[in-house]
Amino acid sequence: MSIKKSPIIENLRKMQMIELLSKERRLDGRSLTDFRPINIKVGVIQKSNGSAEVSVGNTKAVAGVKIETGTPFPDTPDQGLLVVNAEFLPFSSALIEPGPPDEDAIEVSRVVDRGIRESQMIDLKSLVIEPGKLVYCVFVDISILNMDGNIFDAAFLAAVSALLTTTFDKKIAKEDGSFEVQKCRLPTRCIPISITSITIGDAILVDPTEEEESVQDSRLTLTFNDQGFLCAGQKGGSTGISKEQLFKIVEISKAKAEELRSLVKKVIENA
Amino acid sequence: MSIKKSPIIENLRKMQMIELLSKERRLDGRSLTDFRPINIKVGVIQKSNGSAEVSVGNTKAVAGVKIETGTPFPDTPDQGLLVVNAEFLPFSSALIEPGPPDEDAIEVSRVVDRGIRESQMIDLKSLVIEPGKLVYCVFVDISILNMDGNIFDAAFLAAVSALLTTTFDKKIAKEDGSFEVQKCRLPTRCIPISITSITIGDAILVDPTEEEESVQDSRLTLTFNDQGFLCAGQKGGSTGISKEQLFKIVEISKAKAEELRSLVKKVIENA
Amino acid sequence: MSIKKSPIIENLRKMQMIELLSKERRLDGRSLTDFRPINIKVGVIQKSNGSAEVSVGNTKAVAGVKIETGTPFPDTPDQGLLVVNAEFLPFSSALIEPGPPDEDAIEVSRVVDRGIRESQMIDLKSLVIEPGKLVYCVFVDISILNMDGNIFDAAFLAAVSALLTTTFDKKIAKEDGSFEVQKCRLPTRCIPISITSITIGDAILVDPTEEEESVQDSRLTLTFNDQGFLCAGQKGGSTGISKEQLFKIVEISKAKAEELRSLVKKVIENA
Amino acid sequence: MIDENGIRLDGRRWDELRPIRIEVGVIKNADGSAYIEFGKNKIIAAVYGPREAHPKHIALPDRAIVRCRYHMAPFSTEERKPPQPTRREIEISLVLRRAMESAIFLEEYPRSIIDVYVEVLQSDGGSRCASITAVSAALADSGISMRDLIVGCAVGKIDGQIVLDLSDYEDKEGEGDMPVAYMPNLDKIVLLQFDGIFTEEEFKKAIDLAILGNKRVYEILKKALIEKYFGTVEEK
Amino acid sequence: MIDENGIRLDGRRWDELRPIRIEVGVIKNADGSAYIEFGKNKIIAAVYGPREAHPKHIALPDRAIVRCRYHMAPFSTEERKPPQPTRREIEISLVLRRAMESAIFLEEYPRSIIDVYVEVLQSDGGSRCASITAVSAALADSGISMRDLIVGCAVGKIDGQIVLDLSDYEDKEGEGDMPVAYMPNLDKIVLLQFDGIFTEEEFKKAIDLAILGNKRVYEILKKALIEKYFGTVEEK
Amino acid sequence: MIDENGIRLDGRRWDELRPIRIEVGVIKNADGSAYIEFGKNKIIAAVYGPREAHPKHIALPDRAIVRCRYHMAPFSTEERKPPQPTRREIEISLVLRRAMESAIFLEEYPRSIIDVYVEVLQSDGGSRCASITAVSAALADSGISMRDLIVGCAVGKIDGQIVLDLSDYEDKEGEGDMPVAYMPNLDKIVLLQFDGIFTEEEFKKAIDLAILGNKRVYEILKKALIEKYFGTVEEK
Repeated sequence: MSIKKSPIIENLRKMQMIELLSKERRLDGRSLTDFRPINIKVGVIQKSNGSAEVSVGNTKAVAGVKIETGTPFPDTPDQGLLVVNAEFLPFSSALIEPGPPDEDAIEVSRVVDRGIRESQMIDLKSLVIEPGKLVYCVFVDISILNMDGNIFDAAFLAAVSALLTTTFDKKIAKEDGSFEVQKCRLPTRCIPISITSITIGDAILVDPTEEEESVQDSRLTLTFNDQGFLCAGQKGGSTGISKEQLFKIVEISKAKAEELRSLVKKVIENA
Repeated sequence: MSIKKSPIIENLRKMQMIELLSKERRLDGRSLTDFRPINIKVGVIQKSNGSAEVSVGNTKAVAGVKIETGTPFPDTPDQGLLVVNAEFLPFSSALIEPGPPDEDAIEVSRVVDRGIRESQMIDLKSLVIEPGKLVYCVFVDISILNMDGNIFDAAFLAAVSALLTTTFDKKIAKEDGSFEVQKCRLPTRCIPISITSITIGDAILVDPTEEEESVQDSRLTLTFNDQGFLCAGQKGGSTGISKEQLFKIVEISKAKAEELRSLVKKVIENA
Repeated sequence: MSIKKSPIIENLRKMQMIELLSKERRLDGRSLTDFRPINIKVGVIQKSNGSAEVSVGNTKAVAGVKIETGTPFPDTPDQGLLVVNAEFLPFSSALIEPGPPDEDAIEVSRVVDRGIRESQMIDLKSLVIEPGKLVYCVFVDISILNMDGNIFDAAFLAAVSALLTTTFDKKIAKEDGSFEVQKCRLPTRCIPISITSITIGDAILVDPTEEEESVQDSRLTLTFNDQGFLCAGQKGGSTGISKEQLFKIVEISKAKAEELRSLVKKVIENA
Repeated sequence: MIDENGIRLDGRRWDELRPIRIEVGVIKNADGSAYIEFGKNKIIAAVYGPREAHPKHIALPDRAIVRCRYHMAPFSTEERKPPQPTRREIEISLVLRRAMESAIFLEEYPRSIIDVYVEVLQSDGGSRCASITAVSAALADSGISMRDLIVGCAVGKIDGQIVLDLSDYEDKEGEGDMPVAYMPNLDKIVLLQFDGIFTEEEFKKAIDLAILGNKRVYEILKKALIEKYFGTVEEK
Repeated sequence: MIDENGIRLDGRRWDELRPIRIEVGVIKNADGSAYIEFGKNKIIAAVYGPREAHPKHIALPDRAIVRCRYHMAPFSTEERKPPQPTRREIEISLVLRRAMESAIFLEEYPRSIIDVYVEVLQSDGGSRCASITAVSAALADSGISMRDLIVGCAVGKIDGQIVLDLSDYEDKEGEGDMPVAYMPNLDKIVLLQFDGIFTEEEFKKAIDLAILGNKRVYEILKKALIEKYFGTVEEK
Repeated sequence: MIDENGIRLDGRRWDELRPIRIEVGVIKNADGSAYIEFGKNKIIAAVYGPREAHPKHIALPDRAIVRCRYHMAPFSTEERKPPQPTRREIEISLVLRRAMESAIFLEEYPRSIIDVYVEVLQSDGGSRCASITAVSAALADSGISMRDLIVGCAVGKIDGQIVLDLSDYEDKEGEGDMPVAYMPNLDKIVLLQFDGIFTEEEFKKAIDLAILGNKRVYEILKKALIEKYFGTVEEK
């Protein structure tokens, strides 16, 4: 996904954008801290245990959850497994080539994984059938359908919405030692939300478009749990960031996370 | 295996061939429905459980069968396994590069696999040692040694001839619960035969050479069982085919399959 | 690692070198049978079971041994496993690209493996926990840090020195059937030594530099056990060698192996 | 699988299609795209190109090259499918590409490449037929010149009877499956595969039925394209 | 993990670094290299370039491309690590590369490539931070123009307290880990990742502490570079 | 493995070769090819080239590049061998290539490439030696200029005795194996590998015996080439 940009055009566009930003305006008319319209549909893939299609502006992702049984890791015999995998579908952008996930797709997988894992959204300890031998494995597969910036938050919203609506056939041990299969909801504890912002000069822009990302200085993805605590973070971009700007982003993102969590809650309640 | 052909030469050759075809003649003097000389030698690889070397004109293939034990698929616990794998050896043509099988080799593997599987040639249910746990796995590996068109039928003949002469050490359960090892023939039920034809304009050519394939419109590989029923089929070529031409090919191929089956039978009886 | 050499410069350098060789001198002032300074440090990687860093002139290698449990091969149920793996780190030379080991790195792995295995340095039969089921697996991983010719001997010295200082937690069966874990030395029987020489015209040069290797005719790596018997050998280079020159190299190498073995012994005793 | 009244498990008669829904232009970044629901199949096809071939040496002087990737999402199947392409996916990519090559005027785009990507979000019986229909819609959406549209629909044999458009269950438990893709105006078959046991008569009957079914799919495809490009004032 | 006297398991106070040793110029063939011991971490970083980009089409007309491989030796971890790169190693390669790109004057080397290779011979907590410090020393050793040096050092949360520079055990058993890399003269953060649970206050405290720690690492790095290039007459 | 009369398990004496059969020109499409049966080994070698190097940047201005792939068919061994190349196959490809490079007049074919492919259809002891003999026949068949033909034949140590040309069983159960390839007219060894335990005397004896064996293989190879190119009027 390396892009050869003409340095002249790139600079011109950046100058124009910075001029707009000095007036706190963006090319698409949003305020600096506005998200683009967010659309969440759950239950779109009936063959999965849980699924969601999410669009954030023109960026579109679909996530599907599959729950299968497997062997736990030797060092966590009493925990189920969580596997997050993101693929940038080759039709999502003219710049994506088919093939195994590149470093950018791997970064998305790992950032989403950490956000879900560290917020302790899923109670992995409840996903054990036989300690050390057989546990449930929660596969979260995210396909990016169309790219227009801020892949992280679209992928994260899709993953979280899919998990919140996941059900599966759980083996329940009966008194006589046999098993009963019961349809259960995946046990979740909170709704983690990730918020991605970029900096261009002094300005902080929430939910950047691809065009904005192309002239970004720094990018920052922060994940918050229900209490508004930070549970994961990842800096991107090839320019340093000052402490002051960083703290400002934390403040803005914390507020945005509240907004998005309400939105997700409403969708889930109406599902 | 993408070939850069000069469009002018290609068209000239095609025009010449079509002129000949209008007189029902081919470049090598055959009639349209003649096969090239077929040669089948069985038992060529002593270390395998069954083997055959087949030439169809200058196209040459060798197949070797190995029978090993393995675990059945969860959804067919009472069946042995069949694995068909074709490799285009890099010396088989100036255009083949070493490396894992490309789409053309994979197509050959899968078409041969379907022909054998759907004709129910092998009684997979008889290849179970312990249901759900241990079964025999029949590996059919086909190496294409030299390419001159109609890879499909050479590969198929080699695979079928190898299977028809396959023997293996079978574990037979004895009354006292122990096992006895007995040399057995692989249980087969029929001799499936595949027939490949191409169309060039209105003409139908059976057993095409590489030169003929290079100007083909459609290609069709049809597999027949002993009763003359169709059990697998695959269209190739990047031109559409009419229903009438298709039905004509079925008629011709059915008759050719009878011919080739007699030939295979004779070879096996004399083996 | 294919190098495009200018044929003119290469020939000039070779002529200069041959002139020097005719006076039994080398570019760095050594006699033909001298090794460059050898430096061996053991115990450099505390997290491994055994380790050594070796430099031979500017060629530098580090080896680490890990002992884990695994399943024995079906045909040697009563033996532990030995796995040798060499990687040419991408910073070891301007010509190395990151990626899986190429043919040259695989050759080093396999030559070191054969030298250790055939000298019977490690008593693999003593590394069985439960015959046919559970054995110790000795992983010897060698990383080449810097390349200046004679990778083979640097890698071999590192591997052997690491193995000679390897300790591991061994399960000892107690009378009551339970297991006790005891810290043990890896049981070794001898100190195999490999000696690499090249020929340039009639001259034989022990421990070649990269510059010398670049104009070599033949290369020969010979491994000797404690009794001075040959236990493995590998010819390199793209020129044939005469019987007489070969026998001469055996003679020289046998003496050099004694020298290097004394050196290794001293290092191990002082470790 | 067919009851005494000739009704199949999902309530269809022998010559009925499952419900089909086609939406054109679903992927903003692509030059052309379409989404199809065909039974429980949910498939997106999208086209990039004609664009400059890269690497250059793969280009042909007199026509376009078509590349095709058919891929199934890990969550599209009953059991999770590992993301890397299987041999089945590679073969389907190949037969889809050939079908397209028979419809596109390749010689109008020398030295260029047309990339077609198919993603199966949910799979059901007949996914390659649904895919080629979606691809054809995506190609039309992209404005690439074609001899004809392509539509696809399978036939099969269950309980000894030739029926139209097998569901997943009918495919698995039945006696034969035959995916067919078809150019309706040129009356040509551009994709044909089958396995199972068919007599010569059954084969002919199957082909006839497939063509019938494909003509119906064609009407649905046409309607979707017209809706996209000319709107449907009256019906809305 | 912190006793009543505020002492951690390895004897350090909350704001103490583990011992650090940096040696510059350890790989003869490389254009620049450095070795760092940071706690039990033992890491080599080496630089080749700026050199001609190969294959040529990856070159950029106005600046250098940086490639980075972070790799762990199979013997560097408790359990043997298979040699092929994991997703974790690929991600760390990416964040290290971005940190470098923020420091190097890339536009001084148009059309060229800078290859940076990091090999972890022994791993401990904070290996990506130790790596970026080694990389920065290797880049300085190679003479490539930089805006500033980069240093790295993690902070974390154990027993509810923000502490400097987690060891392996503290990382695994603690409540949060936050690797930070920093350009001390430009006062900018160039690498930041974290996981765990931090309140906004804790986050700010952590960043402040990371900057403090990084300033100390910077002193050690400067000393190592001065020793290499100017010797240290008085101290020896 | 040797009885009191000095007879080996397969009836041979210590200095006897297994039966050898060589056929030249077996692969129609190749520029040169040969088939060898050497004991139970059944091996085909074929040559394409000299041809234009592709990709071009791998070409050398002053000589040809040789590429070699040694590969074993999945059915060639006792247990089925998975089709992808093993480390053993990669190493043998390398040593075969070096042997060829010592015989071919590479400088006669600047900027070009010579591809040599070896396929083992059935393997037995000494397959790399049989392979190099087949390769040499294939190169001769292709008309590529060579300094000398190459022949190969192994020696080994069983029951403490140096013997010629180990069978599979002797190789596995014996005390040492030494494949040797040789240019008979130039009297040079071009491939040498060994493992096992050899005293210096045994080593020398082994080399002498290998040369003796190779001279006999050479006679058989010469005869096969003469038969192919000049026929054998008298003997037939």
